[in-house]
Order: sequence, then structure tokens, then C-alpha cells
Amino acid sequence: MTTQLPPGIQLEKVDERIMTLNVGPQHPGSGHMRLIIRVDGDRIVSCDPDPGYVHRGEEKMAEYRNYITNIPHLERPVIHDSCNILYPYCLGVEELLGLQVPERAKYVRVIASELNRFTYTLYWLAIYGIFLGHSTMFMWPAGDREFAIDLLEKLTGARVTHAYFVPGGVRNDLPANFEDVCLRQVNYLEKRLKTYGDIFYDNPILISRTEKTGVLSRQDAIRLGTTGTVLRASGVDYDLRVKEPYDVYDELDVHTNVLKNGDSYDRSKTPWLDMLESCNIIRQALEKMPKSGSVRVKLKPNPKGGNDEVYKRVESGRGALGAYIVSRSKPEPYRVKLSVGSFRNLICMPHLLKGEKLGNMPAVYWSLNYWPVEADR
Amino acid sequence: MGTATGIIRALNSGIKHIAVKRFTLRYPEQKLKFVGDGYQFDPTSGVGIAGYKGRHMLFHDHCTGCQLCSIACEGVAEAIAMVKVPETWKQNKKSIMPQIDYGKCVFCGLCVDACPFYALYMTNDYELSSFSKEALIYTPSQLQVKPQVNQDVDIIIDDRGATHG
Amino acid sequence: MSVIAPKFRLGYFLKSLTDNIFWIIILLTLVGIPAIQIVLFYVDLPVLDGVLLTPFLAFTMLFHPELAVPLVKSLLYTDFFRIAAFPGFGFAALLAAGTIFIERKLLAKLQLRVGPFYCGKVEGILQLMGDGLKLISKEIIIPAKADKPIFWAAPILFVATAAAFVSLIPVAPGWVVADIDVGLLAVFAIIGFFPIITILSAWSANSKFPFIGGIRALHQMVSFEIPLILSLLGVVILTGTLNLSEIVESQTHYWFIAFLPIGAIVFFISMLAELERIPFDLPEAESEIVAGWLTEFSGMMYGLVQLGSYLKLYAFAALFVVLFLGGWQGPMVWPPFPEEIITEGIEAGPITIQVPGLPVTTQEMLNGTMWFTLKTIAVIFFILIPRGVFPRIRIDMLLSIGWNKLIALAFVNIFIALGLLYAGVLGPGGIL
Amino acid sequence: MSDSENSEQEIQAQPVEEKQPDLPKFEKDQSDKITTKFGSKTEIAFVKPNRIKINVKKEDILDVATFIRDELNYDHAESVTGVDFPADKEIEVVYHLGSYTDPQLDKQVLSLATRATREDDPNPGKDSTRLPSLRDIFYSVEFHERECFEMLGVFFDGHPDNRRLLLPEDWADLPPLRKDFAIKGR
Repeated sequence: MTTQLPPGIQLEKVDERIMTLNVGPQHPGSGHMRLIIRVDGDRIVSCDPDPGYVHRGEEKMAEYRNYITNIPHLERPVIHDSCNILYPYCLGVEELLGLQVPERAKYVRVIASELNRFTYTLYWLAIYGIFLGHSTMFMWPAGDREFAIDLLEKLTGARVTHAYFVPGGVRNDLPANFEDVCLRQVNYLEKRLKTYGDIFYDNPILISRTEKTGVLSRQDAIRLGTTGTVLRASGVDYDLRVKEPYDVYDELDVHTNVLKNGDSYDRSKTPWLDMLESCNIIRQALEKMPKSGSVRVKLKPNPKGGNDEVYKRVESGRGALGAYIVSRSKPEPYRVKLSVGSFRNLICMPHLLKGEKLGNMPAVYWSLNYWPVEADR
Repeated sequence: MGTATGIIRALNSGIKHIAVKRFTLRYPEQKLKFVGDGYQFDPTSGVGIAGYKGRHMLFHDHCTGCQLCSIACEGVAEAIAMVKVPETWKQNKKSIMPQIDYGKCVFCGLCVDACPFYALYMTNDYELSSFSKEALIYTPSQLQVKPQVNQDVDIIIDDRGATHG
Repeated sequence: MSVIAPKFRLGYFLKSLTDNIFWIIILLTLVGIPAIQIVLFYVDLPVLDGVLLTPFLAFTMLFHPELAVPLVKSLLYTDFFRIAAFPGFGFAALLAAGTIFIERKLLAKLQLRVGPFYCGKVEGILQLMGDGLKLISKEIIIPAKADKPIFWAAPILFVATAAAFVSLIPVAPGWVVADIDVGLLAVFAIIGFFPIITILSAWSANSKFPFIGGIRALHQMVSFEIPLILSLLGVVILTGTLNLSEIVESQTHYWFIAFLPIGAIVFFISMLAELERIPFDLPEAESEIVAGWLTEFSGMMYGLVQLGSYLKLYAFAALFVVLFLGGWQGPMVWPPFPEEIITEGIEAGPITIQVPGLPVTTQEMLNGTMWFTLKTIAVIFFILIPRGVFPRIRIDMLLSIGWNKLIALAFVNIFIALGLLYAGVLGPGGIL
Repeated sequence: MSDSENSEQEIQAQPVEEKQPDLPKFEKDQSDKITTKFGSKTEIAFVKPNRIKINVKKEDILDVATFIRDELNYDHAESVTGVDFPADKEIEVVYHLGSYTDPQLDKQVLSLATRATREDDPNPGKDSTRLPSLRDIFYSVEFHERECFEMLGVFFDGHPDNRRLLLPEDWADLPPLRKDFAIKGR
């Protein structure tokens, strides 16, 4: 009598050489997701990522909320990069409702999203450091992140869940002397970032641990549709802020950092170079920002989008983050799909970890700039 | 000899950082200063005023009991319930005012944006912990009290490093 | 009401004062004095001006200023004092405790954070006491199917071997617990014990993570013992003896680190591996196997293992100082003992106290101890820094460094030593 | 994104045959290449600055996709979205295709949409809502299609392992993103 297995669970043929390891959700070496790794001795034979432990059905819930109350809800997948995940949604809704965002609001958005790039990337770098056992590389980024968080707290009123971007602009204008405080702290943050080179990126032990591990060739990077720092580390020069400039990025000159050999070392370096680039962008935006003008367009009480759909993309901390919004002339969007960078980079995991040593698993896994909560949505 | 120079440079950078100032904010003694005294919203111009999104503050003399804040919160956290209030105000016929349950509130400030009568603002007070979930529910009379907070520490950056002073 | 101490009541203050005095007296009389009596019964007392001291006479002399010094001096040179206090366990435990605290504060400062801060009102001074009391009060949990006798014995064995290692180190001229001719060989023998004890404790805990940690510790320690021993051959070739005190004496004009830098580097790296310090701390890699072979230890067992590992750290640093940095050798900077105290005695107010038998210890001994401690603290500083600066090494890199890179360097070092010897620069017939 | 085109371009309510005269030129000839190649099989939903949407029947989506990848060198798929239309009893699956290699196509996103019939009591995998999988053409859609399968019940033929991805193993309820799967309390 064969017992009827619940759907989705199969019996596994036990092979004495291959051992199955659950680098599970609670494992100190993996985020909130499980990697079912089959190991032959020290070599990984196959890796099957099993995300979904923090799936909250964001897209289903988005269909029950109107365009404004979706804001604090849709930032939940990655709350410490909340401006960047709300950016495509706001751009899409603005195109649906035909709103003209004032010029100053666009500059404020650029500053807020670049500051958010700091908070996300420094948090990611801190975890990358502790995965490799480098406790200072956990403490320094976690400490330096406080500069960006302090600025965002002054700007948006909340440390992490800002809910600051709204269809039609931003929620409030810059506080009193925000410009020079921002300039001073961003300059100091840049000085701090430069010190990471000696202790982390030129550290021979780190280089030996991450170089030539998990090599993603240029063709594979394109074929697998990866995005963001993972793509730029494999030699593809593609940064949405330059290729498809949204808002005012065409008026700022953004330089994309591209590295060639696509191993975990380069994938750990590109976010760092991007952060150094963000410092310049913030400085330019602070200069070019029009000094006066409103930062938000007044919305009708219950705006209804037309019978239409829109797909907008933004360069977030983890790559191209797209929002596909279908509206059927009702206050609630008919369907919201967030195409997030982490989910697109997830495909690399089985591809890169096959044949890798078990000791390299944390270095390769976290170098893919993968945020489990965002991938599960 | 990349490794040797790399090791020496790393050691040198480590030792140099022993002289840099310590950056930790010693929370209970030092509290970070915020801009203004809380997030506010100006319904006429439709734009908020920058400020920290902490505990709400309700002005009983402006509130008309129109429930717009609790309708706004329905989509987000359902944290605002309208509650009978003993006082009688001429502009608040049903004399009902918002009661905020901080066990649910996510401090997004959409209720402040929704209030057309300058009645609901946010303050700098974020120390709302309590011993029971019921104590997290703030009645309108509790929300009326302006919290006095001594937050006076800011980030100081000088040549020997940044610290909270 | 006064501003400084708003709730001050004079009555309560006096009450607490008398309370404290009462308790001090009780403790002193009921516990302190009997303890000293018992010690005096066991210690073989000296013969002072013709008469063999009885414990009771010795006790009275202890508290009599003029007669105490000769007795103290005789106690100083007994073996019990050497083992328990100065060059042995007491001195090492003091330095080890200091290292634990300094490491936490240093690592914090290097990472721009504060480290222990609230314990002991001023910058966390009493943090160590706090940890100690906490560990003592915590319950010791024995895993269900653990091999109980070995599991109990492991931490005690660990501290014992660390203490044995400490006892071989010469701190000052003549001041060493066990001055044996084959000192260096005894050190290697004791170092050989550490992997066995690690495996014993890991195996007896009967759970997965400690077992993996134990195996990794075994790999690491065994593969790094060979370069450790080979790197010291250079020193032995040049000095010709294995006795640590003689090695230190032979370094009066020069230090071996000047002539055998490669040996020193190889020894330092393999020392980091033996101590499981950060670049090589695979046995307790937090992000892979929770806390390695320490996972199942709780309460005072964990405390003992921590004390043992920091004793080992002090002992290795001291060994490095003895072999490469010339132990207690150093310019005479300690001020000589003032003559007039010996002749006229000390004027304490109206009366002058004649104190025969001063000075208790010689000036060379104090100077030697000072130099030895300074050098050891410097070496400990350089052992602590890598923890804040380097990530962890992968297991296969670890073994490849251990087996081929370090052993090759150790051989190079031996050839250099032989070259120096036959060129007549150093060694028995050497010009230096 | 030039503002001039944006202002006077209005949304086409229904895919009317004659095109608006002032459609963005580059996207216009992109979509023309497809319609000339496939004629009636493909149908242009809309052409907006940097965005083209092509509706294709499920039978010939495979060769349209290979054509788009090889001739128009769109080289990767950004995302796969399932949208449930209970009104016309169909589930639309939209593939957003982008290009890294062709500098001209940097800004472009081509949405390739197909429709699968929708059943009222879905039995994921064994009922008629099936679509050919584009996994062999665009490798990146492997996990996206698995998510679309478990969220909407669209079975992708030819997909290497059509297992569940995000939802728990013992999820026996309706595929959650369908409109008739209502959230309790709403």
C-alpha cells in the first residue's frame, strides 16, 4: 500500500556517496531561505534553493489597497532600501494617473534613493564580512551606515521604513539646514568607505577566499538574466541610471563601475565602488537641485487609473527593480508585479555552486547580493 | 610579495584605527536630536513638514471626528479606532476621537496626511514600550499630552573621527 | 536636600559603616587567620638565628614589622610560592585575565565601538569579575549520552596542561618553576597534549558540531606542530642547549630575532594556528559550526577552557619572548635599592623601624621581570591585532599553508642557522 | 524619455487596426518587423516610448520568442507575470524581455503576452491551463515560471522541474493569485 504523499514531496533515493545538507533557514551561514545542497565529500554536487520562508503575498495584498495605502505596504520586501523599491511603483502610478512631478521632487527622490543605496549596501557588506569571519568588516559598515540612516531619519522621519516616496512626488520637503549636514556626512562617509580598501578588499586572506570562486562568465550572466552588481561584476556595462535614465538621472553624470572576471571577489567589490559613485551623485544632486518649488502634486481623493498597464524600472541596490502595474479604472491596482533583483539573481545559485567547495558556499551565496525577504515578496 | 605587503597594510590600517574616536551612541544617556518636534502635514498645500514620525499628538480643539484617519489606516494597519470622548466640542458633534493602538501602528504617517483639520500630528517620542498589549492602546486623552523628550545629542565629525557628542 | 546625593541619610551611612567593619572583623578572625595558620603548617619554615620556627612563632613574626622580612624572604624561595604565585600559575593567570579584558577593549576600539562599558562604573573594569561570577553561577549542562568522566575531566586537563606549559617559562634569572635541562623538549611534549585534550572533549560531548570542531582542531594543531618545532631548531642549533634559561642567558648582547627572522615569523604564524586565533580559528567558526568544540561546554567548564586558552596564549607569547626576544635580557633601568633604608631603617613618624634582611629581591630580578613582562605584553598585542584585521581562512588553505609553505620556510631558517654557525658568527666558537 | 511624445500619445483603448501616426519611430519599426514576419499570428497591443507589447497565441509563442531572441537580439527575460482575467476566462502570462548586448535596445522592454484558458476549479498541472515553457530560449525564466505555476496554476510544458517554489509544500488551496482566492476579512 503506497502511502499517498502530500503534493510536492518526493522520496529521495539514498546514494551512499552523496550527502544532502540542509543549509537551512536557521543556519548561521544563510539568510531566511534554505539551500538543499548535495555534497560529495567537500565538493558540492548540486544545490537547489528553496526560498519562500518569508513569503507574505505582497502582490496579492496590493490588489486590495488603493494607490496611496499601498505605499507603506509595498516597501516591506526590503525595508532598508524602501525608497528604491517604491520608486518604480510611484513612477508607474504617475504614468497611469498622468501626474507631472515637480522638478525639485525629482531631485529629492534622487538624493533619498542614493542614501538608501548606502543603507542597503553597507548592511549587505557587513553581513558579507561576518560570513567570512571578518568581525571588523561587520562593525565598520554597520557603524558607518548610521550616517546615512541619520540623514534619512532627518529627511523622512523614520530610520528604516521611510514610506517617503508617493505617486506625485515625496511626502515632505527637506528639513532646515539639510544640505550642508548631508554634504558633511556624505563626505565623511566617503572618507570612511575609502578605508575599507586596506582592511577588506586588499586583504590577502580575503582575496584568497573569494577570488576565482563562483565564477560567472559574461555570457552566462546575460543568459541567466542576472542584474545589478552581479551583472556588472561579470563585465556587462549595464546600469539603469545610465541606460534608461528615469527622473533626473539624465542630468547627472553617473559612471558605472564594471569589473571583468565575475568571481565573488569582484561581486563583493562592485557594490563598494557603486557606493563611492553614489557619493558623487548626491553631491551633484545637492548642487543642481532647484532651491524652491513644491515637492508633491496634490492628488484627487481616490484616483483611478485608466484601463491600462505600465512597466517601470529603477536601479536598486540589487539591480533592476521593475514594477508592472495593470489597472482597470478602479482605485485599487488590478495587478502589481515587483520584478526584484534578488529573485532574478536566484537562478545563479544552483549554476554557481555546482562543483564549488563547501567552504566557499557562504562567500558565493552572499556575493550574489541576494536579499531573501525581497526574493520571496 | 602581494600577500606580505597586503598583510602589513591591513595590520597598519587596523592599528591606525585604534586612534580614531569611538562612534557608539550610548543610548540611555545620550539621545539623538531630531529636526523640529515631529512630522506634520499641511492639508492646504498638500505637503508634509519634515519631522520624526514618533508617537501621535491629537489636538482635541481641532478634531471633528470625521474618521478620515481611521479610514486611511484601514488599508495599512487598522490601528486607529474611533472612540467616544467624554468632552463635548462644538465642531465634534458625535464627540468621537481616534484611539491609536501602537501594537499595530507602523508609524507611516498616512493618518497625519489624511487629517484635513490640523488635528493629528506626530511627535519625537519613540519610547512607547509597555508591559502589556492593552497598555499600548493610547486613548485620545493620552494622545493629547505633549511628551517632553530630552534629545540633544548629534553626530560630531572632526579630523580624529566622528562621535556622538 | 543636598544635590550630590539626594537620598543621603546620616543614620543609614553610619549603619552601613559599622556593618562593613563588623563583617571584615568576622571574616578576618574566623577565616583569614586560620587559613594563614594552615599554610604555615605545610610550608617548611626556615631556621632563623639558630632556632627552628614553629608555626605559632612564625605567625607572630609575620605581623611584627621588624621580624617579618626574613620570614617573607624565606617563603619567597619555597617551591610552593614559585608554582602558585610568581613565575607560575598566579602571574600567568593575572596576565591571562588582563589579556581577556584588553582584547575585548582593544578589538572594540579598533572597530570604533565601545566594548564592555557599564560593568564597574568606569569603562567596564569589573567586566572580568562579572563574567567570572556569571560563569561560576551558571549551571553545568552535561549532554545526555555524553561520556561523563571524560567530559568532566576535559576542561580540568586543558587548564592543567596550560599551567604545565606556563611552569617551564623562565621569567627572571633563576626564577622558573621547573628549570630542567631539556626545557624546550618538555615544551614540545606539552604542546603535543593540546590536540589530544581537544579531541577528548569534542568526542565525549557526543554531538555533531563539537565533533566537527574537534576534528578541525585536530587537523589544524597537528599540521602546525611540525613547523612550530622546526622553526625552533634554528635557535637550538645556535645556542647548543635545550635549557630555556641558558637560551635566554645566551642572548645578552643580541636577540635571536635579529638573526633568525624567518624562524620568528614561522613560529608566530604556527603559534596563531595552535591558539586557534582569528586567521586560523576554524575550530570555532561561528558562521559554520556554531562554536566548534566549545559548543557543549557551559558554566564553569566553559570558564575553565577560556582560562586555559588564555593561559596558553600567555605561555606561547612568553615562549616567543624567551626564544627570540631575549627573555629578561635588557638594559638595567630598575633603580638600585636605597642604601640608607638598610642602615638606618625607615623613619615612620616619631619612630624609626630597623628592618634586617632587606632588600627582599635583587635588582636584576626586578629588572628582568619588568623586561620580560613588557616584551610579553608587546607580543600579546601582536597576537590580538589579527583578530580585528583578518577574515577566517578556508580549511584547505589552512592545511596547504601549514604543510608546504611553513615547513619550507622552517627549513630555510635551519639552513640560515647552520650557515651562521659554520661561518663562526654565532654559536660556541662564534665571534659574537 | 522625451516629454513631447509622452504628452500627446494617448492610451489605445482597444487594439484598433490603423496605427496612430506619431508613434515613437524606433519602437514602431521594431513591432513592424515582428508583424511582417508573423503576420496575423501576432498582434500589437500597444507601442509606447521604450515599451512594446505583443499578444501571441500560445501555439506559436515558441518561434516568436526565438525570432525575438535571434533577430531582434533581445537576450534575456526580466520577469514573467501572470495576470488572472476571470471575466474573459483567461490567464495572461507576460514575459518582459530586455537586452544587455544591443546598445540600441538598452531602454526597450518588449512584453510578450500569451493567454491560457482558465478553469474554474483548478487542479494545477493536470488541467487545461497549459503554456509552452520558454525556459530553453530564455534560461532566466526558470524560477519565474515555477512561481507563476504555483501562484496561478499555469502548467508550463517542457519546463525541467515544475515544482512549487515559494508556497509551503502542503498548500492545497486555490492558486493564491487568482481573483477568486479572496483574502479572509476583506
